[in-house]
Amino acid sequence: MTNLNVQLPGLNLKNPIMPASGCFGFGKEYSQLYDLSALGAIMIKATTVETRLGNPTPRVAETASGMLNAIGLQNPGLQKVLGEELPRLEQYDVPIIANVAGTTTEDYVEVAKAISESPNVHALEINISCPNVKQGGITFGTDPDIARELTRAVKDVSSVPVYIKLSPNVTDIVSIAKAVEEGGADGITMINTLLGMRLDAKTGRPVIANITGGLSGPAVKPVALRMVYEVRKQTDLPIIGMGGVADVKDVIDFLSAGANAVAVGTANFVNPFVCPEIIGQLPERLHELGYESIEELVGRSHRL
Amino acid sequence: MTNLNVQLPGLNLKNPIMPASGCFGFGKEYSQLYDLSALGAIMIKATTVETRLGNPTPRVAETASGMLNAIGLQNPGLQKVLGEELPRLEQYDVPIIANVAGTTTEDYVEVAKAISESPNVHALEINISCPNVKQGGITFGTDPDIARELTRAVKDVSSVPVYIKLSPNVTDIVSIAKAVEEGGADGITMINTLLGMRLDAKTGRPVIANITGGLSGPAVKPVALRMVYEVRKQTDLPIIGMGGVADVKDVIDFLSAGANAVAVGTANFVNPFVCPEIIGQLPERLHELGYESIEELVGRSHRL
Amino acid sequence: MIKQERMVVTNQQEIAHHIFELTVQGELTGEMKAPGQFVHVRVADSFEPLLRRPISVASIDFESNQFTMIYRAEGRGTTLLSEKKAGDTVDILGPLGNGFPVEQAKQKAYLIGGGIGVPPLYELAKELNAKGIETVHILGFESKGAVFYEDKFRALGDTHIATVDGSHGTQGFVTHILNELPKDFDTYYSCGPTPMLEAVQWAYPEKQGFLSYEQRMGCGIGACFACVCRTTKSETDYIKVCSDGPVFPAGVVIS
Amino acid sequence: MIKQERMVVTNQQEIAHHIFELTVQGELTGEMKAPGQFVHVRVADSFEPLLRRPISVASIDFESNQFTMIYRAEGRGTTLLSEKKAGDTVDILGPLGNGFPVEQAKQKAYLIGGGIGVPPLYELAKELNAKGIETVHILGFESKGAVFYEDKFRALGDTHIATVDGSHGTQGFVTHILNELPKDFDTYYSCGPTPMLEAVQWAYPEKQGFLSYEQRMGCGIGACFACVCRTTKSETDYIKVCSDGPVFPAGVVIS
Ligand SMILES: Cc1cc2nc3c(=O)[nH]c(=O)nc-3n(C[C@H](O)[C@H](O)[C@H](O)COP(=O)(O)OP(=O)(O)OC[C@H]3O[C@@H](n4cnc5c(N)ncnc54)[C@H](O)[C@@H]3O)c2cc1C
Ligand SMILES: Cc1cc2nc3c(=O)[nH]c(=O)nc-3n(C[C@H](O)[C@H](O)[C@H](O)COP(=O)(O)OP(=O)(O)OC[C@H]3O[C@@H](n4cnc5c(N)ncnc54)[C@H](O)[C@@H]3O)c2cc1C
Ligand SMILES: Cc1cc2nc3c(=O)[nH]c(=O)nc-3n(C[C@H](O)[C@H](O)[C@H](O)COP(=O)(O)O)c2cc1C
Ligand SMILES: Cc1cc2nc3c(=O)[nH]c(=O)nc-3n(C[C@H](O)[C@H](O)[C@H](O)COP(=O)(O)O)c2cc1C
Ligand code: FES
Ligand code: FES
Repeated sequence: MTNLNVQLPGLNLKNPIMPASGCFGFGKEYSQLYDLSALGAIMIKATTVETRLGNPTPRVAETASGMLNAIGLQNPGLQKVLGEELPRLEQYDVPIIANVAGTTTEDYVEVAKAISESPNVHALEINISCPNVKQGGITFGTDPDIARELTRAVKDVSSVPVYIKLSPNVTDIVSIAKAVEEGGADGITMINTLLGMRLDAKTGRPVIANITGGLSGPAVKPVALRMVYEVRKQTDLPIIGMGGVADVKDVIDFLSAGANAVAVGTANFVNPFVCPEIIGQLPERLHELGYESIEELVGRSHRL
Repeated sequence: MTNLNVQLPGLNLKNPIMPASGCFGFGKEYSQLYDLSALGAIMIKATTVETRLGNPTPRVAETASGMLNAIGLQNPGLQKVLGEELPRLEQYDVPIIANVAGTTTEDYVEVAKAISESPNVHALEINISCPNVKQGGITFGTDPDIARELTRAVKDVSSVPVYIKLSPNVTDIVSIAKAVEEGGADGITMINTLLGMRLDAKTGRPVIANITGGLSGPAVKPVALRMVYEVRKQTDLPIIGMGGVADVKDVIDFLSAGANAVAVGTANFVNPFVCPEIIGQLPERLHELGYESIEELVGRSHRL
Repeated sequence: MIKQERMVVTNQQEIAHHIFELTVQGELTGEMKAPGQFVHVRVADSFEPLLRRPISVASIDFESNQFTMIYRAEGRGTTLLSEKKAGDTVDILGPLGNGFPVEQAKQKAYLIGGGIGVPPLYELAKELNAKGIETVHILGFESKGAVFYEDKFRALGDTHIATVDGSHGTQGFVTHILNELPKDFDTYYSCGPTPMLEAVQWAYPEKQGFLSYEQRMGCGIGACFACVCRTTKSETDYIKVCSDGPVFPAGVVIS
Repeated sequence: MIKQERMVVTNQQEIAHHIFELTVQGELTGEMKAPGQFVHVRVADSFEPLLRRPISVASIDFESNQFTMIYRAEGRGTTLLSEKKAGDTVDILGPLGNGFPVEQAKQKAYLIGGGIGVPPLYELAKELNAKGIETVHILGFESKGAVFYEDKFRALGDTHIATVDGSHGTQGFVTHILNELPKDFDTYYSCGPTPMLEAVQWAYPEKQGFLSYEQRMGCGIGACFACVCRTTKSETDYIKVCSDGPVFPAGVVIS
């Protein structure tokens, strides 16, 4: 019997597959399509203290094997997430990873403290890597010292384990990973989007109203995989890997490179059933490769 | 009459299109396919002091809308390039941009000095961004201070204008651009490849013998375009833009974002005639867009 | 219920310049609730192009489990879609969104469409007529070559055509025709480019109207927040075109 | 001369398990110089998959301007290629590289192939026979289901088949057969997986031999340095499989 179970700080996952933050809302829409209890976990949309309307539209643009987005952390705000979205998710047997965003350290602390007390929130994912907001977001994720301090501050108040979401838009992602480890992070999630741009062919105007956007989808997978591999070489922190995952083979790649679990973002838009489909295919795929559990497979690329 | 002419330091280009370094060898192979005099310029393969055999194979791997390479600067060495490759290119009416690489500042200086004296070398492209060599290469390109000093050293000895080739694997490409400007660079070429990785689906082993490789091709275009746009906002240095260019629309995009000329790399492997084809299509395309010269179009995205 | 189905192409033809009529068959058809709903079409099995394309349902045949889309092959995705032939399959997600409220019309309705906003009005016209509502169709196109379904609309009611270059019907925009027409209708329905929707709202401030909006989409089902618009309700209120719309009552959406 | 041509598919069929025979027509055919040359095939008009696929020429018909490739549909690119039908076109770059030197054989040649290394040996066998050289064919496959062209090779000369699982011919590798055969030939030609090429060189150190190598390729024409191998000549010497090869005399390439 193939064992898909994965144990991570705060998270007892039936399987290693979860939708990535921002690509699954608060689960409501996808719950019309399939039973969310099938998922390993759910990473909900970034939550900020106040309601945010996000950026002007257009907010998405297609690129070769990828897409750009500049949603700008639109979300109903902490109170609505606590009062409506999280309670609605309680009906499913699935741990929630709450994605926390903000402009100042105080914002992060406020959201982290409150949201970590929700019964079904089993871990936090601290979004220090959103490229689409003018303040906060990515600046926290590109300087090791700031990242370390923010991690400390959030750890101090959180009642559940804290995962830090790393930005790929850095010279040395390992130094950021090390810094958040020093700050007390329980795990890392990576990668957020690569900063990119598309122009309208006729006018030369940026297609995305925010001018630049975050690149995601299959195009970024080689970069994401390389970063997971590098970070795994230098730390034992659990890693939830993501970036361009679209099928079961991609999942195997991330696990091989050292991720302990895998999130699926953009691919949900292409195939809304992609997560349960991958979960269904994992046992056979593991078996074909000669493994009996996810944990056996994790990091195999480092053991060759 | 549409004017494709572009004037850049050291370079009087018939048109803004040139093959990117490493994707065109020293021109010999492509000269069997078409007359190299049609090109705006040619960026030849990186040259180092000594003969280099480069990395073990496999050296390339395909990714979604892109490819990884880890050639590792294989080249016949300075003496052969001076004695054989450059003289052979003299028969064509096309300026050569010599790509210079090395492990130490002294290496760069030695190659730059000697190669800049070749009659058909009209500019140097200093490769401080090769991700595929263990020493030198990218380290020069990720630290502004080191980049500034290397630029100075090369400028001191070069008898032709010096363009610095920037790495995209940095937190803040503008700071590197500014640094090389301070160092006296005459121009910038960007971007080199993004560091990435592919794993074999069966074994989990990295497909590229060097483990990681440089990502190029259409997949990286959004990142390249964003970086050109950002750098153009902050400097007046001429920019030769590249990264995923595969057709005339891509060329228009890079010019719009602020590049003064455009290099085509990976697309040569897909369509060896891509450069002359684009050059042939440029006049009509400019006309459709309502421009009469390349120079009019350059940077239009910043003027909207 | 929203389904994802590999539907079978039963017919595809170019019915005007770069305008294709594509009919597909499958169970998803049975889920359709109202004219004006749309589907999200995966144009290739590859991840390039990556995103689905939103296309409106232009007519439904519940009996044969088929529905028809009409679209302009312009960019990369729609061009690929136009290469599908009868017998091929297409991955379709739908039906999505809320359509035009047919029950809101009382006696006479104006259906005002522009370009590729015209298609959903055809199923709407059919359904309104089936309920005994008189429909008048005011349709705008670029030029004569881009006009489609004129006869089909005529068969259902009074039909006026405008072309930008005057090569067919009235020269100019649909608003030029609206100015000439009586205001003896109770409800209007409109679909087309946003400036046209604006103009139509301006033309009939006192009438009940329903407008179908467009936005760039990611998921198409309400999860990604790509397709939002603010509303006139409050500073912080917004709608998602994909799941709250694409059809909204006049006066709601700030475009 | 190397040409890039949109060639017309005249025939495609699956001739063994996942093994396809693809025949195309066009002027590029006329440029072919020797068996063992290859072409670089663009499997889709999209940039996904991006790179061309190197495929050997398996037989040439100069009269009708057609040539045939035989390939295993395994990865993404070759699977897409296998979906092409007669009448479709394929973008082909070639002919590339240098083939087998037919003129080097004197009286009798051994042609030793493994798996998808077998195809180029067929054109080679034809040309050798046309010059009056006796050819013996030793061909290895995974299993019976993967065997192709056995009869065609038999028609040209003595033919021995090995399968790894023993489901057809001798069980094991081609080397098992080589051990049983007399060494009464002057020249051998071989194409297949690198370990097989190594084994063949070991088996006949005293014979003149020519081996066709494989490497991952970028450009396919010698410009990108993706496909290099070191040689026995010196520490700093190397060859490019695409433009210096893919065929090299035995003893030259360090694999
Ligand atoms: C609810 C809705 C219903 C629609 N119904 C129809 C219809 O019935 N017939 C029809 O021809 N068109 C319709 N459209 C517009 C259609 O979706 C676009 O023309 C199409 O997506 C363009 O794709 P492409 O491959 O041609 O262009 P590309 O330039 O390759 O598209 C690139 C990206 O931009 C998006 N995009 C480009 N233009 C639009 C647009 N106008 N609206 C939304 N996204 C866009 C694409 O979906 C894709 O993600 C509808 C749009 C919406 C939102
Ligand atoms: C000179 C030469 C001649 C060849 N002749 C034949 C032939 O006649 N019949 C045949 O079936 N195969 C032949 N091959 C092997 C063939 O090129 C690969 O099987 C094919 O490229 C795999 O592509 P894919 O889309 O199936 O695999 P994918 O896994 O999608 O390929 C990914 C990338 O790896 C490359 N690649 C994968 N396997 C190989 C390989 N073995 N050699 C080189 N590149 C590879 C692909 O070209 C592509 O760039 C030849 C290879 C070379 C170098
Ligand atoms: C539309 C969209 C919205 C996103 N919103 C968030 C977000 O709110 N918080 C966050 O941490 N990441 C967000 N992301 C990033 C994804 O969670 C993920 O890190 C990234 O897209 C890479 O994975 P993918 O290639 O599978 O999409 C968003 C991505 C997309 C495409
Ligand atoms: C096979 C290969 C070899 C390359 N070699 C070099 C090199 O020697 N020097 C260099 O500066 N850049 C080199 N590059 C980078 C390209 O010049 C270019 O910057 C990059 O590939 C992005 O452009 P593209 O997407 O059009 O290929 C190489 C790229 C490829 C694909
Ligand atoms: S397209 Fe995703 S919310 Fe509307
Ligand atoms: S494949 Fe480019 S040199 Fe051989």
